[in-house]
Amino acid sequence: MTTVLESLGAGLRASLSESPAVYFLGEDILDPYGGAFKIARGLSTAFPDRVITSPVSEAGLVGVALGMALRGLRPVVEIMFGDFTLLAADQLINHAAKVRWLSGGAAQAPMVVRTPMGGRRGYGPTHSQTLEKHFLGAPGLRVVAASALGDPGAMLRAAVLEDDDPVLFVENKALYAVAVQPTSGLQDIEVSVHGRRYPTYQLRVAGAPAPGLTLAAYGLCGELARQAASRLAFEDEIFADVFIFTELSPHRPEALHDSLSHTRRLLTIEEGTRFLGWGAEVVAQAVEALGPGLQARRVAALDMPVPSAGPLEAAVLPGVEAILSAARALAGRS
Amino acid sequence: MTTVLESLGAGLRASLSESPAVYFLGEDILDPYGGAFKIARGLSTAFPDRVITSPVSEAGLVGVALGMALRGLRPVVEIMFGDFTLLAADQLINHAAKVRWLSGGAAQAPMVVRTPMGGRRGYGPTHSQTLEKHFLGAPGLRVVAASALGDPGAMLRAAVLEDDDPVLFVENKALYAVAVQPTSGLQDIEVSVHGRRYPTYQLRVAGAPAPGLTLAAYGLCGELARQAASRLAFEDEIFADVFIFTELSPHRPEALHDSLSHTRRLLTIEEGTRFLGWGAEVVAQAVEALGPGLQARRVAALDMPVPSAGPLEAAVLPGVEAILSAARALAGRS
Amino acid sequence: MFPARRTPDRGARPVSTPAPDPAALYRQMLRIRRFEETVLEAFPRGLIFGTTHTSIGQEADAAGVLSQILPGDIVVSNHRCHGHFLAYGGPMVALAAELMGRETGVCGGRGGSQHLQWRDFYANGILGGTIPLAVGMALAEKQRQRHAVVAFTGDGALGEGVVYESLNMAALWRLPILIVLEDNRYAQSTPIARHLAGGIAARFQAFGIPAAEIETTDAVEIAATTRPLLDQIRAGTGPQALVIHTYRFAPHSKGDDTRDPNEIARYRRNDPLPRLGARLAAGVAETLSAEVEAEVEAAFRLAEQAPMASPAVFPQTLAEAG
Amino acid sequence: MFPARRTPDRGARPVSTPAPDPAALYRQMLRIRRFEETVLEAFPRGLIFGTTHTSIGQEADAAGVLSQILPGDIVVSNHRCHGHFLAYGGPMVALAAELMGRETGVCGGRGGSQHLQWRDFYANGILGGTIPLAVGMALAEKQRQRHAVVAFTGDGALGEGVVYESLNMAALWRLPILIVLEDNRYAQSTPIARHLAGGIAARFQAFGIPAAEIETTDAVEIAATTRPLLDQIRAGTGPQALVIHTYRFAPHSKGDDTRDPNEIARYRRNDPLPRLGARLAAGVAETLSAEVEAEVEAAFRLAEQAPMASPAVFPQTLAEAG
Ligand SMILES: Cc1ncc(C[n+]2csc(CCOP(=O)(O)OP(=O)(O)O)c2C)c(N)n1
Ligand SMILES: Cc1ncc(C[n+]2csc(CCOP(=O)(O)OP(=O)(O)O)c2C)c(N)n1
Ligand SMILES: [Mg+2]
Ligand SMILES: [Mg+2]
Repeated sequence: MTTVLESLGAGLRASLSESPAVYFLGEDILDPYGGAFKIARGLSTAFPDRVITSPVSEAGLVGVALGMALRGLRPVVEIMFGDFTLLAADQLINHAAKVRWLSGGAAQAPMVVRTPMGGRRGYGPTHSQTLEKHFLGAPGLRVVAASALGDPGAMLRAAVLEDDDPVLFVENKALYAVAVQPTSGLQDIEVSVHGRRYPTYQLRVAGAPAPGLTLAAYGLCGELARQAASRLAFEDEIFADVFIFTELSPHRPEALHDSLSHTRRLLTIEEGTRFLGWGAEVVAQAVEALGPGLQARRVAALDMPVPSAGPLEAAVLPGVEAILSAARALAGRS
Repeated sequence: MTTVLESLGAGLRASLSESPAVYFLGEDILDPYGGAFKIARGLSTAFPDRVITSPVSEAGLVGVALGMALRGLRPVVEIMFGDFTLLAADQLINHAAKVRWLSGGAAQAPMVVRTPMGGRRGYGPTHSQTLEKHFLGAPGLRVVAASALGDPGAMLRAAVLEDDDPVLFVENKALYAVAVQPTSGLQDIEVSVHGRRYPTYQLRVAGAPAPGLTLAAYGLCGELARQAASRLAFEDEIFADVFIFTELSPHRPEALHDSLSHTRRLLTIEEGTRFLGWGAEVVAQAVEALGPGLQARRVAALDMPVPSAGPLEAAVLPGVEAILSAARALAGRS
Repeated sequence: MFPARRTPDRGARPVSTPAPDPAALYRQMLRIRRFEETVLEAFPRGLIFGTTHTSIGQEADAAGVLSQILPGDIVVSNHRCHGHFLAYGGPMVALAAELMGRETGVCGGRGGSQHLQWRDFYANGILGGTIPLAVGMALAEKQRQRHAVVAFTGDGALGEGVVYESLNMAALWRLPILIVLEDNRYAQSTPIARHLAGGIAARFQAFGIPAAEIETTDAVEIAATTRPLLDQIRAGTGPQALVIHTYRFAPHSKGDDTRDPNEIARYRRNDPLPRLGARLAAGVAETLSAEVEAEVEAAFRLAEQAPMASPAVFPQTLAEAG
Repeated sequence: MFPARRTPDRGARPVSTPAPDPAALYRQMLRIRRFEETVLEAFPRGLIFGTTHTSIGQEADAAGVLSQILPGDIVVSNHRCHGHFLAYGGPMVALAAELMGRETGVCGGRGGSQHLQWRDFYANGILGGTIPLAVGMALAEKQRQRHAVVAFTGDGALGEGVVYESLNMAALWRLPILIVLEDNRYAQSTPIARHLAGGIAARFQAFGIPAAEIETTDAVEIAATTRPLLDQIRAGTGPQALVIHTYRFAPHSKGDDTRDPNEIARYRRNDPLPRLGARLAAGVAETLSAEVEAEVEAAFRLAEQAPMASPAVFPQTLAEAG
């Protein structure tokens, strides 16, 4: 069994070993500590010159990575908690994202900013947020999210080695311990893979009737959506197409829209709060593309910060039950 | 004639003179300079102790305002260009927005961060953006936008004196020179006002048939939407309800949804880029509330930074023609 | 349960601070030490949510500095805030309850270990991000000529740019704030030589802020050093910095210690508790120890008996949400 | 059209810088002066989009410092970037075209006055935000032991926290970067006493960065001061700062000058052009002036003749957008 964490670590290691242009920078990433979430373990020992531990300076560090990228390197920055990406918002949006367009393609900024988002660990309001929504839709910045399906490490490697634009690479903390699952040979589930570098996974219960509902999710919520879809199939005989996205911005909706043209019922699921979360764009694009007849709901966190106490956190963040009841309502079963 | 700029200046002056708790802080706001856009003109002369010019430190200044607010003052901060709000994203979202909830209401942060967003002046990619979308949907932070309709100065005054939560108060630069227009006595237009502190204005061509289309916009795009609606009425006999919002987050959709329950056609218009712009949330909430049958489109800036050169900028930012053609398409007339 | 003079009294006017009292300082440090040791023990029992950062080894900073504040003074703290909170006068049982996610916690279980708001005490887990807030509070206080602000931060937080924005404004506007820089020689796992160039005191002085620098775990010395700084601040001469070179004995949070055990052992010789305890009159340390044991035991017992925080009612995020 | 030695040559190895040449420095300053005067004249004619910030009065900084760079060195600039761009070797006609929104502009009219990217020259309008980028470039160059980075910034930009984050990293990692702090005593309308506490050189020194400080408009002196700093940087001793106290004669952007006219007049006595011109051999200034007039006239004429930037084709924002 490989966990998402291990897979990401392996992807980072592969990037560093395949290209001398790759550098890894972040706070507390040197061995033996190996980073707050330990993805960096072993890297500074293997690549002592290209793994650079930094002061506690998120904005500066992202700017430094941009400078490196402009000089032909391919830096990867770890922001210890996703909550701190807000400190680097100016560097990402006002600087990194504009380089290619401004220079007419003469300059580019191949850099990856990796960061763990999400709660369910009791870390409280400034260490548990799902803030990528605040970065989606900034022209010139790509935002992607690791998924347990497929190969998250390979996706990280591709972001680092192949993507010539700045990428915010979001990892959900609670996903770290989840086992990576291949897209083939899954019991009772058929997976179609759309796209290559940042795939979208489409899941169906094998042999089930045509789906009446389409779920769209990413990150940890992709796992929750899968679990909900199984229960919907076996408990309610509601059959759903589940789409797990890895590319959040830009959004590649073709396969999703195909599914929706049949089901006409869309449920989006995300761990951040609902208002202008990822789901809003997914819903809006679906309505624009599909015209009248679409029904949609969004499952998301309650509209407040993420509390520390377990029972409070569980009430604020979306879980399988919330998905089930929204799905049942959307399918007309409640 | 009173311009939006003058009205806002008057509102700020009224706030300062009505309450000794109000302070105004920003870069270059002292007389005779009076701020980059001159809203502050005269204020430092009238209130020398409560108008404080600051170093070029947007993050620090917003944090300072938060500290003042926590001690019972009602600070107003001017961020010279809205593009620089990204520097204060951490202070706004990780600090100011969480105070009330965290303390269970024991503490609160009545502070207003005013800032001009928007282009059409040739200032180029870091001085022309419409970035409020990146702040919408942060729990505990209110985002509002000045409109030429009604009384923007009174709204600013209410935000400063009456709102006990942090407010990001967005002013569109190109709106500054527009004349403020009262909601009554407008030629050929009937206005309904929904809400009080941050009203939503609903406009109809007087005596027109029932509308077949609903437009939703804010800021300068509210003006463009009005112009487009007039032309649609007179040139195409397409009649529209125009909603001009001043509160962006949270969103108060009741009156809009009333209109949509009749027209079932929604066009949103904003100066920022489309992806997870304000319109995405407006569309998503409408679909959720109204169920199947809704058609929607979004008019927004092209997905790129805002260029400096006039012809480029005009092509990137949405104008009346873009609204007209989207409206016609939505009404089935193209 | 905790010294009455530390209970903030918003109405009171500044009066002069009592001279440092070794027994009171010892007691305060012991409260912090025993509270945090109990926190670390409670973790494996699954009683505590999230994570924690203890100040074991650094107790003299909180105890010494905050023995010098006056009623109504404001304290701003960071992720490593338990000691500051207790020395400020925050109720121990509410802090234990907060870590255990109880309804009776300082913030009803919402904040957890790093996010405390209670009376005039504020802590937040974003490094450096609290300093502008502290400066803003000082600006507010200056207008009314009232209270002083004491803001704690660490060597690692000196990496954050907003700290310098804040120092500049504090100095420009001559604000009543004392910044206490607890240099424990590490930012998480990173030794200072790898994260900080130049000097710590120079970072303040470059902004025209005088910086007193001491290397000690003696709470009496810290209190005595703090006193004239706060006196000057109250007299309106502007901000001051106090740089205390110290060391933490426990891991950064829990179990994540990669420092050389010999180094830790070396610094443990300067443990603030035995150092000060030895200077107290015979029997005093023992009496205080018994008192503190009882207090800590009761705090955790009462906290554990309190009901879990309930999601039935959440506080508002906006005063007028809809 | 511009000195060949300033044309970057990415492949070349560092060689030693030629000694400061007064005539070349005069010519460079005159190019900047006349270019920017022409920009200010062109505004009322509606030829120029957006706004502009001229460096009239400060030309010696750009000319003096950048006379010392070598092929392949990197220059990072701020909102007041025309002079830096021209002294770096940027084509004048492309700069004029950029301001006029022409297809042939440095960035095809997309950037305007404050946003230039050309070869190894980068300017951006977010104050301070360019400094980490410059440090990152220096980190990249250090890996390959190649070029030096010269980053210009102003007294006002010292308000931005990210500058200090960057200084810390530059010093910790001993990076090959020269930070040129042009202190023109104002940030927009705000005199330095109102926006900066403490000292400028101390801000660098606090991070262990040596800071040379000069108060001059003499381009030869600036070049001579820069030379050893860049030599050391190239030798791998780490970052250096050069603080130049100067003054701008023209408004912050255009028409927005609230400074005391007497103060401006006083500083005008140190106008870098006549100062250096008087030291040239007889007739040299006149010859150079004629050359520069012709160059500036041609630049604006050619720029104006170029087609307007066209929205028909925009460059990509992402290499693979869909
Ligand atoms: C903005 C931000 N970046 C990173 C962190 C993660 N973090 C928590 S504590 C810490 C080290 C802090 O070092 P220091 O300021 O010296 O305080 P100490 O932990 O030594 O008491 C880090 C990096 C954080 N909480 N906030
Ligand atoms: C982040 C940011 N804040 C504010 C501004 C607005 N602004 C442009 S120039 C300027 C003053 C800059 O002063 P200084 O750094 O001394 O440079 P100078 O203009 O004197 O050359 C200000 C405040 C900006 N461009 N970027
Ligand atoms: Mg430390
Ligand atoms: Mg200046």
